[in-house]
Amino acid sequence: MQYLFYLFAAISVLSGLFVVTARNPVNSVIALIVCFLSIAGHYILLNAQFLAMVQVIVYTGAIMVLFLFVIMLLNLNNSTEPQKTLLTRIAAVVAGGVFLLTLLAATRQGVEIAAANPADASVGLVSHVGMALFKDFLLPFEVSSVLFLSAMVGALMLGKKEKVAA
Amino acid sequence: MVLLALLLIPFLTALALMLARPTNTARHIALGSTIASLGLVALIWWSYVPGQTWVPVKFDWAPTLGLTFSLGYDGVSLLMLLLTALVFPFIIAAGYRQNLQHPSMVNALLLFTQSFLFGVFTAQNAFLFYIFYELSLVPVFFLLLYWGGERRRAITVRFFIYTLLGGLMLLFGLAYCVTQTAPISADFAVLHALRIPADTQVWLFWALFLAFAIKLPIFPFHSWQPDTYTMAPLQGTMVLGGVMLKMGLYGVLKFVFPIVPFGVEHWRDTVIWLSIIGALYAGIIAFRQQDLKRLVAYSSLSHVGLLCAGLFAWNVYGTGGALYQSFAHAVLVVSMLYIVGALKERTGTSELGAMGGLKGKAPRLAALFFLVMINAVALPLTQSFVGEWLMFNGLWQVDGWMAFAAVATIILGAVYMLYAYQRAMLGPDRWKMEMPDAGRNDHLYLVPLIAITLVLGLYPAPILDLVNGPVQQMLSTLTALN
Amino acid sequence: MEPVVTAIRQVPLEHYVALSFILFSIGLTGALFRRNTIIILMCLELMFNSVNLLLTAFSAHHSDPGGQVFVFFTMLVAAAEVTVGLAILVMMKRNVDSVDINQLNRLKG
Amino acid sequence: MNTTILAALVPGLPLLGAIVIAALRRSLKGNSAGLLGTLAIGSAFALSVMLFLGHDPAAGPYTAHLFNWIDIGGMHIPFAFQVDALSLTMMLIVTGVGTLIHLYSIGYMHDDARVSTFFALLNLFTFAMLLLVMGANYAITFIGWEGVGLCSYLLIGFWYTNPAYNYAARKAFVMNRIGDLGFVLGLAWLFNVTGSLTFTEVFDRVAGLGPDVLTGITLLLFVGAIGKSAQLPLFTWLPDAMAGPTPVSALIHAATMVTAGIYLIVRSSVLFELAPFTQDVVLYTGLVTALVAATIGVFQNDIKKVLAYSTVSQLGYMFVALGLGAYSAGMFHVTTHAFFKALLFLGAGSVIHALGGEQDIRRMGGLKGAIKVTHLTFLLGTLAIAGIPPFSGFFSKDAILANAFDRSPVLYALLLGGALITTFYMFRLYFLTFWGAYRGDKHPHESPAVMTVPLLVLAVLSVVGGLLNLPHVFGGHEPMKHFLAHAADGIGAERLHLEASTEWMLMGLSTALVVLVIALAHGRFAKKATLDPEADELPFLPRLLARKWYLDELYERLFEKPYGWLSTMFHRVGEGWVMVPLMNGAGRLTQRAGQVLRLAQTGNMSFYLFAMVAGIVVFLLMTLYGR
Amino acid sequence: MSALILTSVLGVVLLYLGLSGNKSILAPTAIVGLVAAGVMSWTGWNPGLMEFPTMLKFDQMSTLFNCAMIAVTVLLFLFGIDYYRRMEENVAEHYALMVFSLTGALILTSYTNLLMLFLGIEILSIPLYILAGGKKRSYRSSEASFKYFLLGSFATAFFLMGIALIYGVTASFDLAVIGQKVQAAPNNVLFLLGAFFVSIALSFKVGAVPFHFWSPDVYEGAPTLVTAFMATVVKTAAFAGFYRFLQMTAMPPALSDTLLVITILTLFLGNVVAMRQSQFKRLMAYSSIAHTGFLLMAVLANSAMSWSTLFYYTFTYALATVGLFIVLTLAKRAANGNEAIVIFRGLFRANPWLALVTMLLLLSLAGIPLTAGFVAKYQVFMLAIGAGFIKTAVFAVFMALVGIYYYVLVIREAFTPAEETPVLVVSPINWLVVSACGVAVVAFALWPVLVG
Repeated sequence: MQYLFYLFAAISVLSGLFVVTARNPVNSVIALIVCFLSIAGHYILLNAQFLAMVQVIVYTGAIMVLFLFVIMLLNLNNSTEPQKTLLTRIAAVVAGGVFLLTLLAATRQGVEIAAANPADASVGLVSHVGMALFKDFLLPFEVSSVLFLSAMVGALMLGKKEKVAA
Repeated sequence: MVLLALLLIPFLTALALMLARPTNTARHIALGSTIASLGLVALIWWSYVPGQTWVPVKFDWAPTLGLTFSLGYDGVSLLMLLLTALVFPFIIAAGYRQNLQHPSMVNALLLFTQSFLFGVFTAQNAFLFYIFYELSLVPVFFLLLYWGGERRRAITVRFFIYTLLGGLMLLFGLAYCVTQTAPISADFAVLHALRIPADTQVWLFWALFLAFAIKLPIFPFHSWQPDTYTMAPLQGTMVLGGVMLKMGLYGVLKFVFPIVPFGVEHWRDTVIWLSIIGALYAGIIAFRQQDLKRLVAYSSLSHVGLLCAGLFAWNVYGTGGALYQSFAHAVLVVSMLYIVGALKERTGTSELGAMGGLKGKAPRLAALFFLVMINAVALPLTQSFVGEWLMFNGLWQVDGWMAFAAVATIILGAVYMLYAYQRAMLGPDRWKMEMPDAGRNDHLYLVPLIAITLVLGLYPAPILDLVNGPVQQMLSTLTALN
Repeated sequence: MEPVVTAIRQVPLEHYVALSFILFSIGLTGALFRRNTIIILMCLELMFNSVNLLLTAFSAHHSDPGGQVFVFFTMLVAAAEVTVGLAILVMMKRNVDSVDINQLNRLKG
Repeated sequence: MNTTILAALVPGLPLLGAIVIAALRRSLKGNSAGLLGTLAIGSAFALSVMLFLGHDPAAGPYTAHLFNWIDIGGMHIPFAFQVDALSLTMMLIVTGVGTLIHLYSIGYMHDDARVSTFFALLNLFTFAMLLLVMGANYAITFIGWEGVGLCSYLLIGFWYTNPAYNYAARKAFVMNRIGDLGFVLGLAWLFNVTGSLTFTEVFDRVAGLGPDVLTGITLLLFVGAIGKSAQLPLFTWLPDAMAGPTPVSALIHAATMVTAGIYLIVRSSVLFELAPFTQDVVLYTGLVTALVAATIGVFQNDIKKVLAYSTVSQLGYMFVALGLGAYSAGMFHVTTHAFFKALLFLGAGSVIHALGGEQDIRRMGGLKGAIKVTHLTFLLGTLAIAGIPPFSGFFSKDAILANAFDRSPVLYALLLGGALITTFYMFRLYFLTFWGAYRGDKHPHESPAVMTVPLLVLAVLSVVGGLLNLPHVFGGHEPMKHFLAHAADGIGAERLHLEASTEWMLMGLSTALVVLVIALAHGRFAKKATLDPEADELPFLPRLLARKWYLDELYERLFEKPYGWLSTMFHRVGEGWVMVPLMNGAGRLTQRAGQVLRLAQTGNMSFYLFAMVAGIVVFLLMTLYGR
Repeated sequence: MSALILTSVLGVVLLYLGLSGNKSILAPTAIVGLVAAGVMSWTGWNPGLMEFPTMLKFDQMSTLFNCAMIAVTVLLFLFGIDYYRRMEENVAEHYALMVFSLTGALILTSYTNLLMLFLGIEILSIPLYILAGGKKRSYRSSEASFKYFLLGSFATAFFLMGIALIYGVTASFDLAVIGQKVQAAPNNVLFLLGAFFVSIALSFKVGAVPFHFWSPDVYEGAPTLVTAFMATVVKTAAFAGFYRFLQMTAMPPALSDTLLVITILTLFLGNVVAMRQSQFKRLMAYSSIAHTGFLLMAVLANSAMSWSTLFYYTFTYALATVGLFIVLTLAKRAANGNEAIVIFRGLFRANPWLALVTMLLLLSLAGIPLTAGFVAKYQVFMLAIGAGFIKTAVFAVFMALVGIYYYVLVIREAFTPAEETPVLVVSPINWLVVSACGVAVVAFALWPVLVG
């Protein structure tokens, strides 16, 4: 089983790298979709079936399509977009690399965390997540409606064309 | 209640002036108000029992901050009140000749300052003191900004910022002291009973003292002073030099000595030497000043250096002398600046080089100038002499060389004062135009001031008695501490 | 269900943490690396996902559903943010006629 | 009348006079101001005489306590007067000579527009001088000390339209102030060690003090005396002080104020007796000053300048006496000097008056016929100062010389040399002024009676003043010495032991030499009137003397110029380059920092992102490994 | 809880009212609703609603903060009556979005669960991203909006990473549980990382250096009303959130050190750069960064008094800021849209009262006695000294001085006569609001007891 993990890990890292390096935005989107799918694979490995589903539906299905849509809308699908200077790009890689190294170094000793609950493979199942969501996390669930509402209103407001070009 | 009234009389008058803005009667009203204040202070003085601290007004304001609204006075406060009350009518009266624009506003600002100064000198709570201390800056700021001379915009801000540097350090020091109290209180009585560790006092000293060092100012914190004094309108300079710098003196007595005695012990020599160096430095500079007002600024700097040195001598002569001298200095600054104004009014300049030979046209003015000047050079039987004499004795008890350097300043004083007098008044009469001699108003103004100078020089007991008790008491508690 | 649990346990937790860090760093680097704002947004999504992965891994480790619920909320918020972000992007494209991040420098100093 | 009130009235009347005259100065016409002033001083003199007559020397000093002046902590300084032999002597001199000079001034200042002011100041001066000599403690003495300085300043610069006079006035004040520095410090020290400034208390308490402390204190007091009594190195103000009206020179710069230093030391004789080192310093300072001033006097052409240098020189003699511990001899010389020097100045004034303001002796001559009374009195004064017996100067100077001989013959020889030079220049002055042919162009006329009467009175005093302290060899009892001995223990401790034959010999020698010198002067100036050219044209040595040993130039180079330069530099460099730039620089630095940091806000979002990441990395490292 | 619900519903109501096309009833409705919410919040009125103690806890602190934020919003809406008069479209959306944002702010003051913190921040921020771009055809507005959004999202990523790590250590999002777990096992490096990331993200929200870059640009680009909202309500909420986070999850000392460094940087940069600003809105942005420094000091002092100090400071700061932004708008209109500091010149001639109030407000920001800003600063100093940050406090003193400098420059402009006295048109409501701010700033100084 763990080989699958490393496979998915490799896929997600490689596709992630491709997202960053691809010249054409469309390619980036495709790579990101691959990456998200591999992450969905991880979810399945972790027995988080509900999340895997949502991942596929929401991310790859909705969000990425939205990205693709906007790229098409704004006509950005050419591969000749201007790039940053080499120095900036090196600096970016160095910054990211140092950041990663620091994090890895900090956790090098291993993360000895005692599991809080006895092992239970069923936590990721829809029913369990649902119970948690509507019992313990009812309030956030309700509150998030405000978030959506405002996002919706905002998107509409911004996206709407002005009535008159006064 | 009397103290509240003392604060409120100028404050409300100022408010009324600001709202009603009478143009013709503004000065009369302001003068009336200051005279009423003077009467009130005289009343307080009359009923004062020497050696007492009297706190008639006290109520909680913001207990969480340690702030109580408590007003009171002891001998030293009373001295300061007295000099504020005494000097302000003259400051207001100086406005009759200055003819600044918008007299109601000028007088309102001056009265606000007076009110805040009364607050400073009666506050029995360190926080309250601080509030009044900073507030007194605000009206002065506007006075300078609107009625100042050349480059007033830059100089005013510089003055404000520099002074506030000290103010904020004081706030910091105050906050530090208050956090050491339990339950939290900023009453002077509580703070004075604090026992702060000696090594803390060593740095806390500067936090508390810096504000006053700048306010006074002593060398090397003086760089704001000459420009500001020169640029400020005459009345503003009078307020700054006559009264406001006394806040520094008073503050040292209220904050520095009792709260950080070990700090004072540690830094005393440094401060005294700085002060004396400043006094010599300013005294030497004053000699070659061309502008009479700037000369007065440097001379004030020199006097104040001596004042601060005497204060830090930390014995009854030095400290008492400094307090006495602060009174003398207030009278001196006001009368001296009035002369500057009178000369400028007549010649249209304050450049010494452009004057000369005025005595021929205005002998009475020259005589008044001279009488004012002998106070400046601390001739015996003037007020200044008593103060300086005591300070020299106080300094001698600390260190003979300090006394030596301090006494040297009076030589410098004689040099620049006489030189200035000579350049302004003496020499051949070369004024073609007619020029009025000192008139009734000038006499009304200067003669009382000179009389105060001479009377208190001959009989200083009323003021010394005020000072003696509190200073001795403070010193004895300090000695007990060591 | 037992094999699943053992399967999960076979991969050490550190590896999940490391993977998540790597993905996060890739996203971060990408955000610094690119000029195209859309790609930068995508990199941000990648960062979110790495966190989601981490949360899920911890959730599985602790056998606590809370983490997964949180991931769910993260996805919701990410969706909302993307919506808003893309709307802003579109508006910006209308005003600026570019999605180049370097073009946005009128406000400065 | 109560002695206290009497004592208070003595300085009180001149003060009152000053105030009244000053207040009424515009309504006082003609001589009324002068008369008022003279009346005030005259009454003070009368009261002094009453005090003198009522004083019992054996009973010790009488203290007239008025009120507490400064009273704080352990410092109790009463405003009190002390009436004893010493102060009475000085009071009599001050008020007596003062009255005469006031009277004289009525005539002298008759035409001046500001005559009222003049008399007010003169009265004020007398008040201050009386405070000086009557004070029962050092503080009151100091009030008078500074007060006379102030009046001196005002009177020197009385004719204020002349810048040179103003400069002279300023110089006098500042030099006095330098001396006062020592005085004040000495007092501070004295107070610190004895806890009092009242004479009687101080003298009771000093016995236990260490010699170093006493030497220090006395040296500081002596510095004060140097300033006021115009000794080296602070004497240059006195000749310049002749800028003032001549009565002022007579009163202040000859008879009274300049002797304040002598008075101070005599008053402090108890202290000085305990500080032998200081006594030596006093002695040698006096000696050098006496000689230097005398040499300068030889080449002066201004009638008043000659007298001024002679004053300096005579003061030097007095200090020599004090340095030798011969306090009464010093005081005796103070007294006689007050008589004959006042006389000489007033005589000079009369000459100047007669010639309408001319002061250069090269433009005088042959006046003995024109102004007879002046001539006669001036001659008497000259004889007195030259030390011809039996004039007063002879006795007082001889007392000093005798004391000097007692110490060392060399000292005696030097002092005698000085006396001879004095004789020489005084007679040069006398002959050039009154003998020979008239070289001026104005018509000389004798002064009015109001001026000549004081001259005559002073002349009489100059002649008979020696009787005040007639030594034993002449059958006298040295009454002044015994009188003064009651004032303080120090004065009584004199120790002159000369054989009568030695005294006779010394007197004979000095008299003979003086007569010789007079003859020399007669030959050189009476007949041919050898006139000195301007100083610049003289050969080196005389030029050096005529130019006052170049002391003025030296002081100017050494102190005045550098001081002005220092003032300018402090202002330009200290303030302009350091203090203000420091303050502005702090502000500007902050602003510069703001300007630089502002650049970070590039507006470029990539940079923002990058900065955020960089910040995160740095802080992350700090958090993980910073502790 | 009822207040929270009411504000959520209020937003929706406003949206519906917007459909009706009647602009004039929007602000009154919003204000009435907010006042009701304020009253509910103050009285704790909660008729039979469910409580979620693991998610939200309305204690004394949150009640005070909530009321304050609602009050400030009311003031802003009063100003909005005049401000939005010229705007034709989307007015309802603006009001609604602000109300939604306020809802997020209310959550931030009272959360007890990291999830609520997350949601609160997002609900607070997302409407602001949109509002910053409220002037749809303005380049600057778009730029501000996008910068805010992108940097905000970036910070959110770190925030999430932090929460994930904390969760990994403690297996819970509940602050109380986290606190217990951490105390049981301190020095866990993952927890340190988690707390660090969350702190960084919150530092971003409050605008601490070096995560402040968004704020000057966004403050300048956003519509003035929105800027005012951001500088006041949003900042208050972010600080309340920050404080709760650090308070309930015992802060590791290493993190405290780092935050202290951030504080010092913030104090320095904010004040020093503000000196060099000529645009008033940017000046306010930098000064807001500077105030962040002071507030961070109070947060870090982490004593029992911290929250009341924070509350007093943020509230009075908000009052002063609101007043100043209104004055700015008025002056700006008189100066044809210019936003430089110079437009204040001649204010005293034009309208003495307004100039006086402006002075009071600026003095309060500067921290001069008898204004609330002074009391606030004093409290912060007391806290910092009490916590042992002596050197930091001394540094803060110097920075406060720099701060005074640039405020005084503005005062000086206001009281310098202009060549051409500007003509200010002040509507009665604006006058009232500005005056209220000025009076409040003094009143709170005179009676500090009122607020803490």
